[in-house]
Amino acid sequence: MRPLFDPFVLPFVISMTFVLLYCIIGMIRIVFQLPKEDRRKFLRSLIYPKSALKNFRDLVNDCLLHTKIWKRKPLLGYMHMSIALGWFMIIIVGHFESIAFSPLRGLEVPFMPKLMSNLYLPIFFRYFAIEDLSLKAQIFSFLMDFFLLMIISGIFIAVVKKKKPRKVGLKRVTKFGIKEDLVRLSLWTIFPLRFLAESSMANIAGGSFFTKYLGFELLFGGNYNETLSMIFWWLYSIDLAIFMTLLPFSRYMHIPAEALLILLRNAGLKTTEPRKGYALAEIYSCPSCGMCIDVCPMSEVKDNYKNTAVYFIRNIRKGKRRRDVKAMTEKCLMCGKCIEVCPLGIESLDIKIAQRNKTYYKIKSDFEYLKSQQDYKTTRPQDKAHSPETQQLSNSATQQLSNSATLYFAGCMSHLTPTITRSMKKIFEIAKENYEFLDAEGSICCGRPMMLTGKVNEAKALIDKNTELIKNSGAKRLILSCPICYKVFKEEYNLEGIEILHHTQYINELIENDKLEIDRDDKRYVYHDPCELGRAFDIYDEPRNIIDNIGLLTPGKSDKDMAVCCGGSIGSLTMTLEERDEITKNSIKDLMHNNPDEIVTACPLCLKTFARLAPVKVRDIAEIVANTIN
Amino acid sequence: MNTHKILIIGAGPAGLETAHQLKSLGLTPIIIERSDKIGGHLAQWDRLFPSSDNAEELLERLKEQVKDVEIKLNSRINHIEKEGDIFHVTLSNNKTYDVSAIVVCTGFDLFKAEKKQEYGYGIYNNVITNAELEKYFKTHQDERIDEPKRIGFVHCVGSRDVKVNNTYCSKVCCATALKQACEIKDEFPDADVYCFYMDLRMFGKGYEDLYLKAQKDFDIKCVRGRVCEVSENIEGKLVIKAEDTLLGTPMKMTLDLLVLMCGMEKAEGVERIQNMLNIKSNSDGFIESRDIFTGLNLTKERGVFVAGACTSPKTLPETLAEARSAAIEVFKYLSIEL
Amino acid sequence: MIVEGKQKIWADYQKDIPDDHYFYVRSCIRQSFFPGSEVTFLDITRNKLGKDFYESAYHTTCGGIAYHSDSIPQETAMTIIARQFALMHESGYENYVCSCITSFGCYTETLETWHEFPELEAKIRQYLWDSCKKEFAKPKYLAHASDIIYKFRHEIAKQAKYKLVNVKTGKPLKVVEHIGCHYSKMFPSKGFGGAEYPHVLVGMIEAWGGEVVDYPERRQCCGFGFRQYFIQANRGYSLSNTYKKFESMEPYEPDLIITNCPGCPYFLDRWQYVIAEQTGKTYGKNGYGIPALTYEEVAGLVMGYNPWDLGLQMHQVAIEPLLEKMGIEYDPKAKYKGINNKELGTPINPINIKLI
Amino acid sequence: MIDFGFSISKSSHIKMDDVDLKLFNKLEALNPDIKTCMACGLCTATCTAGKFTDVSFRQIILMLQRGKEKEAVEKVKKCMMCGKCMLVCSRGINTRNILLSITRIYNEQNI
Repeated sequence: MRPLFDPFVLPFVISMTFVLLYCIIGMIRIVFQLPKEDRRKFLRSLIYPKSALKNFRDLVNDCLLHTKIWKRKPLLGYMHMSIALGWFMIIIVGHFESIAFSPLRGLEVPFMPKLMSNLYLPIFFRYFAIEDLSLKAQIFSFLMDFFLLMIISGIFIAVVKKKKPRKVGLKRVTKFGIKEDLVRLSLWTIFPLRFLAESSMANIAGGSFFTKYLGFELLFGGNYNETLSMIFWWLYSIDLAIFMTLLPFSRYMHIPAEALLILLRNAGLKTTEPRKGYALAEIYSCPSCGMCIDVCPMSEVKDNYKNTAVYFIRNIRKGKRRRDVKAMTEKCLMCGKCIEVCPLGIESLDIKIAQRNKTYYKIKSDFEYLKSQQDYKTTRPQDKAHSPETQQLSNSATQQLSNSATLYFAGCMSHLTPTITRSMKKIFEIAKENYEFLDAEGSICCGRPMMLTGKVNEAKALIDKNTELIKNSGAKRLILSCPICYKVFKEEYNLEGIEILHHTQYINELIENDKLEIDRDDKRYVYHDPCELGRAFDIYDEPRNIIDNIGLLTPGKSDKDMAVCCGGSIGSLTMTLEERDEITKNSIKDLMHNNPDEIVTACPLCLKTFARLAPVKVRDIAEIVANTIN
Repeated sequence: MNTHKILIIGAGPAGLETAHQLKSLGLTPIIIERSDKIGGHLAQWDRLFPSSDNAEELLERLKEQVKDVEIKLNSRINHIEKEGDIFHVTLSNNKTYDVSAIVVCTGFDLFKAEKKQEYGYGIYNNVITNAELEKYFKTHQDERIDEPKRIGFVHCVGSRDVKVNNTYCSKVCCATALKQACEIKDEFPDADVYCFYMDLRMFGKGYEDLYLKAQKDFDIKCVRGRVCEVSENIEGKLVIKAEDTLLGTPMKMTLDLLVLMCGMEKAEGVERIQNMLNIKSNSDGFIESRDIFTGLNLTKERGVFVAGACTSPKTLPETLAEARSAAIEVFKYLSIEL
Repeated sequence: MIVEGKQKIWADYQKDIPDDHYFYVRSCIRQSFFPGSEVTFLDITRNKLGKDFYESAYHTTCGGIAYHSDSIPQETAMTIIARQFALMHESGYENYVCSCITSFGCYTETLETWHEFPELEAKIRQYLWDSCKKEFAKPKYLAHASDIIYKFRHEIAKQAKYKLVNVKTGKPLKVVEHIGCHYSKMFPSKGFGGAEYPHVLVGMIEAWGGEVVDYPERRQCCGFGFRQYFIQANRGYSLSNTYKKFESMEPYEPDLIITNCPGCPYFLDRWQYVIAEQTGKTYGKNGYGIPALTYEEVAGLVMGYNPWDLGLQMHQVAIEPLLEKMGIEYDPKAKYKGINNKELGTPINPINIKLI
Repeated sequence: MIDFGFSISKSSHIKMDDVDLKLFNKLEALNPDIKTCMACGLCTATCTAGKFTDVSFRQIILMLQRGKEKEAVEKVKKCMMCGKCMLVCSRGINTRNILLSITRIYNEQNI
């Protein structure tokens, strides 16, 4: 039996101790930064069996198997899985192996507490072991070699990805600095070095097909050179030390952070502060994989790809100046596509909103003038003064309102697209709906645009006023034409007892209930999913079903959750018209992939944005329905 | 055909282009010009709107085209007598010509800025005209233009103003003002440049782009409202008053330089020629065309034609196009009617 | 400033003005505001220049104040004017000269209106006959009294004892000229120098040795404006106008303001007191104001009239600093003595503006 | 001081020489498109809040350039941020962000 210690393990042991301490402290810090209520929720979720089971499943799926990446890009999925699962298995199997074959483990090591030797023995087991030809040992050897090979194959793909991203289905990858390059190099070399170290003395320590037959026999020609072997063991340990030491400061921090994030997410937590608690777990979990770069509509404009989620998160992590981070926050269209593709499901929009909420506006909004508003019809006080009839008129309107069960709220933007409101009126009439057009003469803004600027409290005044007016009407259903309104009505309004529908849902319901007689046409339509209907609420099937009933639905290049933002989004505060135009053109190109006759959408803002630049007619879904019914 | 001589009065762009076209139609044009220079106002100008083309180059091109044409400088008409279809023209040097047709290309005069007394041209040192600014761009010599920090341009000086008896729009001043505003901003990038306009009449190809460029790239500030009066303060700076009509509030500011966008007026002395040729003026004082649709180059008098800004304010491209059409009209007249 | 430019305009706006034989009419308010001015005018023209200026005891107001305050219709104002013309005609005069700028404006306006609408003139002729049994003839020539002084400014300079020069420094006094709005703003061709750069007072200042101050708000009205002053609630407008002018002329440090209108010297003088008492600000040196004099008073001063005979004690702003600058001797004790040494009473000293 | 029953009223003239454009220049540097406004008034006409109040984007930016900051800010406060003005602007000005910038740059206490 060889002594169970050699100085070369020291670099690894020291760095491993450091990284473990760092992660534990970091985790405690994040948990303590959580709001009290959230923290309690989190701790409860850890012991509650149902959520604990979910935690386990998600940890395996997301941290080891990387099933999400598999689904999108199998090759990349394999790459991630092979490295993560392979490494994990090597550690686990290594532990079992070291337990099984070193009965005196930990006891014979001088100056080294037992815990420490537990740390390195599984890692450097082959150095301390002596070949054992028992079946049990052979199985272990085989498994260890198998997982080593698996990891090395994954690293091979990683190298290819780095050199030729398009081979693995990526147009653009994240750009890194020297430090990240060094960490990556150290990671890439860990397992080849382990392979060399283990192979170099496979005649003494034993091994399987990979290390012994391929490595020792072929690579080293069956000769054992003690000095050379020691050099490899040292390099292996130093390389591990470099990786472990730099890990907390590199993107590989996502490996430990992701586990924490999964637990926090499963506890039902959300971002409340842009740089603390949950957001911090998300920020550390970002592996800088760059999946979000290609899908981000902003990437269409040169240089704007630097505003994509990955760079945004990285800048927060680097502690970049608040002003720069804020600028990135304000540029984003908030289309949510980055979240759809994020393998870690990082809700970067929530971080951006939280960041926007931090903006200090010296001038506060003042909506006092809405307080006395009895309905949507009254105009300015000075106009009112001139016509006493207005008051009477509005009173009767309120009474009329309370009799109807359905309200139609077109929203601000829809007033710029009268085809939508006109079509909806026609549909209501043909469906014999007892409805009231609430904001026929102009709306009070729904509050979402205000919320997007970070003025949450001020948006509240608008939300409250609309809530009051809608509730006073006594209606049971509220039909909206604008997805921007829809999102805020669904998420922020408290309209208990009132069903909120977007007109796509409502029209679909009418069709399903045979309330509308549709004359089919032979046009080929492509449907553009508005961000705030599709990705936000998964309303994908209703509009498609409607179009199926009218004409031929052709897909765009990217559909549904991968739909490209029209570019008009009010989510972006600072984007210029020129930049928006590039995004719009790209989105149109995507929609025109199968040469449709018309583009159909379900958002007044998308409609107006596309109409400027589209080569074919752009219409709202309500309009094509209204034109085919009589 | 080439036995026919045609007298062209005025060696500005209209006269030169008419002569060139007549020559290429095989006729014999003779240009008479009262001054000692060819080119009219074009010769005084540095660059042309909307795209800042070089005025001198254009003039050289026009001159090149008429190098075979007889041009009499420093000549005035003393007497014209019509006998049948022939005009006997006596010049100031007593030389006589018998010509078959006359094309009047007498152009315009710039409005005399001192007539608009409240602007103080000729009284306050730093009030200059568009023509003077153009001269400065050519020569860079004008002691009044000395690192100005704040510059104003007044549009419609002598145009659309019943108080100076000119109720018409001079058409070119808006674009000229913005062109000059950009140029002077280019020269003095730290200066604030204000344009006081009533309406920005940017009607031609590229004019609106010029407007946008002036706003966006040159930071020219357009104020809707006419300057009503100018005075001088103790430092010798100009104090102007105007109303910001978009805000409905009067405003006052000091300027280091005020440029008056003088409009077009009928040229001095043209009335004498009109009397000799028996052709009338229109309500704006310019020469009256037979009609503005199909008889733009014709007058009520047989054999007398007009081209360019002598009939109304015109841009250079319009003037040149009209000169070409005048040549056709003359040719048609000589070959068909005579 | 390019003087040649102004000279060119002045040359464009000259008018031929008869040498002699005028029918003189007074101003309503000047006689009480600045009672020395009209007397001095008649004394200079009659006795110093030897001209014939006739005055009828029967002449009245021109009706201008009532007309501009919307109290009487235009026909009434015109009939009053027609009566004045009838008096002139009856006295055998053809040249009409008035002391007041408002009157000058009304006369000019009336004559121009009659020129454009002869039927109105006929109507007024009838009104005059119906009311007074008088017949009028339009004056051959209409002048404002300042035109006369302007015309004879060089003769006055020849007879002058003093100049508009600071005797201590030898430098010309800086003089602000203020023209009454109705002098030439309505009919530029009716005034010397036109509307923008009137020459009538500038000519006097230059002839008598002073230096003209051309300041940004030169064209601005003094603020009288009839309605603005007559109604107390509106006086703020009037005051603000004057204030604006003083703020604008302040940097030039003028020694004197010379005016040719009844209201202007009054408001430019009295409002200095109000401004001082409201804001504490004075515009002359050492807590004094800037004297605002009529052109007759200035003519009288340069010709050596006794300042108190000219009525300069009737001004709110102390005149003494100016007299000292010009080197004019005066008896301080006689300031508030009237004819035959009658005591006029001494005004109370204001708080913020010096009187003595 | 004596009360005469009337006093000097403030001139209605905007004195451009006294107008401090420091804040506006800051705003303009952040939003250069503000320069291209041609006062067509579409923003005012379409304004959602304009139905109830006197909000006018066109006037707001003009007022800021003429030193009428207080009046401008009063209008800004009533804006609902709906973005319709941005959608209609014929010069493509990012009106919404300009309004936001105003609320960041200008301060009710300092104007």
